[in-house]
Amino acid sequence: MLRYMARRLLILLLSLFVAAIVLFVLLRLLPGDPANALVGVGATPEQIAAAQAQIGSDQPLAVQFVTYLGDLARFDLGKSFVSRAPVIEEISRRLSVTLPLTLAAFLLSMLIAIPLGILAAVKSERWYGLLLSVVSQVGIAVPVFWLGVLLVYVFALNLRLLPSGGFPLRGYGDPARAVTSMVLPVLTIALIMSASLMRYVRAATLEVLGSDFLRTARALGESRTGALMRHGLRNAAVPVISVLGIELSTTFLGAVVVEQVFSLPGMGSMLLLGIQQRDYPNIQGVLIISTLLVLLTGFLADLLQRVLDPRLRKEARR
Amino acid sequence: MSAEQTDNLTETSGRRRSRGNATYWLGLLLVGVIVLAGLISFVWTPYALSDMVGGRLEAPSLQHWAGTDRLGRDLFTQLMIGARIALIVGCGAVVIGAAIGVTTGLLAAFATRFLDDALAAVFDILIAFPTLLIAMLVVAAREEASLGTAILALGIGLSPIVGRITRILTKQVLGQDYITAARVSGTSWGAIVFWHILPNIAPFLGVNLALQFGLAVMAEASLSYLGLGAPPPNASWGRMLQEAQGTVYTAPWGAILPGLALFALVIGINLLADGLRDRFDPTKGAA
Amino acid sequence: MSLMTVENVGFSYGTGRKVLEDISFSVPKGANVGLVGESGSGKSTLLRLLLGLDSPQSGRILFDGAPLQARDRAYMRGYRKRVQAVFQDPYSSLNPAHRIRRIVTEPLRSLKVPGDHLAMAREAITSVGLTEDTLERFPHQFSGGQRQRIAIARAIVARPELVLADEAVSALDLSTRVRVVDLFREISERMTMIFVSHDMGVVAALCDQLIVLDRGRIVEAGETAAILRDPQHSYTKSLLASIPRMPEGA
Amino acid sequence: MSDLLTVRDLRLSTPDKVLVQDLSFSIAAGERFGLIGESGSGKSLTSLAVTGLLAPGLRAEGSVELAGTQVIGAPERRLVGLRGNAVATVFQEPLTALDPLMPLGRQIAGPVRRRLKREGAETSGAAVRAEVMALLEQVRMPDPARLIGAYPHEVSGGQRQRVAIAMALACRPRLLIADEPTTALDVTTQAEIVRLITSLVDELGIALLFISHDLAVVGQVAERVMVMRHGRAVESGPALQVLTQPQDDYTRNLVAAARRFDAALEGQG
Repeated sequence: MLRYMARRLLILLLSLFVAAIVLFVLLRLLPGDPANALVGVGATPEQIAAAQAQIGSDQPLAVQFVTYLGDLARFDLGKSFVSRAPVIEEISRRLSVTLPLTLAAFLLSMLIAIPLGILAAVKSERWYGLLLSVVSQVGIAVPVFWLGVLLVYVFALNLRLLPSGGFPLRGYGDPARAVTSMVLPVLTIALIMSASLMRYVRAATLEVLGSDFLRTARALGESRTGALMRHGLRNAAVPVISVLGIELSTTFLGAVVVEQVFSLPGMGSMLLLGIQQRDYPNIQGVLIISTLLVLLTGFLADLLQRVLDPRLRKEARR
Repeated sequence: MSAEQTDNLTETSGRRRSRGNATYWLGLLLVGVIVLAGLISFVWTPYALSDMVGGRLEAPSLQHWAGTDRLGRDLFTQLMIGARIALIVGCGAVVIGAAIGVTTGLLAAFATRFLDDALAAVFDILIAFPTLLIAMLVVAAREEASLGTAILALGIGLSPIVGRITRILTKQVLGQDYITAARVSGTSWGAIVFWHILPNIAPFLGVNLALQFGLAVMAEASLSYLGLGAPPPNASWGRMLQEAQGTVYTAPWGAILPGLALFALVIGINLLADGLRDRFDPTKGAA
Repeated sequence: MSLMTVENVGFSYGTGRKVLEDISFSVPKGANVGLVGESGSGKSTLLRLLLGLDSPQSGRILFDGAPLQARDRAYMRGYRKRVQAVFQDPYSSLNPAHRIRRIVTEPLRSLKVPGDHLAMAREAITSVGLTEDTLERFPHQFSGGQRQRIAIARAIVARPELVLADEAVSALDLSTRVRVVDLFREISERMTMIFVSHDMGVVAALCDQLIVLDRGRIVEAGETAAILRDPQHSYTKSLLASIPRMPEGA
Repeated sequence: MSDLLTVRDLRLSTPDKVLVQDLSFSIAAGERFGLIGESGSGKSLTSLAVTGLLAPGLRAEGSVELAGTQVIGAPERRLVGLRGNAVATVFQEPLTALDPLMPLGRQIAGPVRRRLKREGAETSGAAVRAEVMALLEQVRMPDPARLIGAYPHEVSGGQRQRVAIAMALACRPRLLIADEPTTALDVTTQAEIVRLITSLVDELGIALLFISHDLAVVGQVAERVMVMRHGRAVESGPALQVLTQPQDDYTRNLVAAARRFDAALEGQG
């Protein structure tokens, strides 16, 4: 297991390295010199030259590449073209919005989807089991921003229970407002996410319910529920975990839309702003950190699956 | 040879099959209505797209079936054009996504173990990046937003999903005895791909591509919502929603209707795909 | 005159345990050889080597006096014309998307055999006991035994000299199995055959010669009748003793 | 009626198709009964109907009386009480019939604990463990101490089937159903498992319902047999009589086919 973890971590670092190279190449392939974006339209050649010297884009590509990797290794993501603030500071400020948002939505969606998904599978022949699977089918077709706007319309504008958007300037220094402003965004993401998660939980549970080993347990006197608890959950968990990992990643990276609906200053809006302002260091920083999080999530999901499933452990040994 | 008859025992009861058929027809109806609206928009719309033909934020009425926006433009016209754009972007993105995805997926399935592992890992990592995010980056890389950029961006965004499913399906077919039998019959790999693999993965791939179409339409709306989609004079449900968001309290229909249209198209496609999957399922005896 | 000769062949997947070790035997022209072994004996791997789907890591395989060149396309085309195969699973060995006509004529097309392919397919399909209208239907319309007959028609349509069969009757019900074994028996009178199976009874009913494999090695080989009468190796003895027999009449 | 199991006019059907009909047979306590049939004969469905484990889409009619309880139409709660107590089943494929994620010892411990509770005996960890070890000895498992911690994929097919038998015996049932228990195994392993099952049911006085497509194997195990085809019984009677002097055409055909391979083995092919 330890050897596997070490190998997996090595692959993770390697993937991150490859991702960094790909990003470097992509950003250099973009049309125009980033210095142009820095100084804006109508700048004099001298201003452009100064800007080039400032960000190092006058250097040969090889030199730029080495500097870039060296900076990355020291976790230096450079400075924003627009605000001139270090990218890493901006990211950590915005992570403090997006990370709690994503994690809260993720936990909430598990709380909703896992019990309901199992129920939908166990009672798939009853009307409420059917209804649950219809609801989840409907749920995955709901556009995230639409749900967000509808929730705002109902809870913020009509019932006036919660703020319609924004995040306190003082951040968590104003805890009550910070938390209330998170409620609707979390709900929006969690509802959409639980719809698709429920489908996977239902499918995995149905698969286990049809399995030979569950039939064996029942044939030897275990009740249906007892057999499901004793053998089913663990077996259903294995495929669901990899889905959970992907859901967590896509939710984190897809938070951009919800952040936009609720004007939250998160990672997604930082990326969107970066794209609009051609702020390359910010784009690059967001992508590197996101990739790292995606890879880490995948790593954790793999590890968890291996803990649950001895067959995977055997494959790793080979 | 009556003793050789085999009973294929499926647990599907008649009731379940008819339920599957009902959802299939519902899906067909929803998609059909939107496709029709999109097609009609080429020859007729109630008003011109950007003409200010009514008062501001008018509620739905006989003159303006879906009301008007804050500049007094007809929303039903925008919805119809929006359907057209959604369908064009969805189809274009699926074609591009399939072209890239099927090629790389087949490549991975046939490659040496090392290349296959590497490509599989790339698919797995890229799948964790939502289609929307990949599309955003492609838009960022192109200098200006246009319909073509949006299609290209979403197509690239879809390709890892298609690649992954193609690889898995191909590997399943490659494990079948009829592939070995074809090799023993002297059939070349090219002919095996064309005659044995593609016909057998096509039904499943087709169903999957239908689902990807829904995903692409959804991502296009998100892209437009974020202001990175096809620019005016193209109408897009995503941008309509974004524009109506500020006035949702006074004129909720402006935000509700485009979202509803998008929802109907996506769920229609999903139902249709489910129905098709049931029809193609070889265990149910249909070929 | 030996048609197929295997000399000291060894094989293993990846870096794992040896699947086959030091396998040597020869198949005379016109012979009907049974390769018997339980799961893990390496019999299926050996068959893949004989079909040129994999290459042995040590030793060599001679076909008609010349080495089998699995990587030489031109050579393999000639080889495939002369060597065909029938596989185990009647459900997965026929492409479900094709008509039987297409399936049976595939070797003719792929190997560019001259002549009227449809006429040859008709002849092959009737010679396995099916009617000509079979050709216009799809695999899912047939039972397991009928499908296996179709697979046999495909194997013999190009008139090969050697047919290899991999557990070709194991998936069939008893009453069907008897009839398909009879069909194989009939075919073996026209060409050389290597029949791989775990079922000693089937091989005994079908093959004149017998090779017994255990864990990647040949433990016994010779005339079928002689081995059945007087098995030498302890594995063959226990194998024969384990086979359940019908009770004798009271 | 002293019969442990009585099946009368059993009919199993889906909405589109009748799978089993007009089926009647009975098994006395301690008797070894064989059910012979090729694929699609409905023999496995019959065994599932006896334990009330049919898939939800299947409709069962007629009467199945097991240890004095009517199975057909019985509520699930009563069936749970019956399974394990009156009847236990060993299935065909031991790899999928065991939970892949649970060590073998714990899988056997499940039914052991249920039975101890039922009998009002002590259910401490030590008592259960001792019983598990005793069962593994009983099914002649080599090196039981090691196998307790092993997972199904880590042991051979024959050993997996021994574990499945141990689990069934752990229930101390009055009827053991063995549904093609040796079909997935090699011949040499098959012979061992067949011997094991016959000697154990005799030793413990358990009735056996042995289901197989293999006439010779059934002949070794059963005292009485029934032959099924397309969901109907075509012939039944003492095993020796049916297998040596079959009356029905279909059975005659089957017996002749089996005898042909036997004869080939004797060098008379």
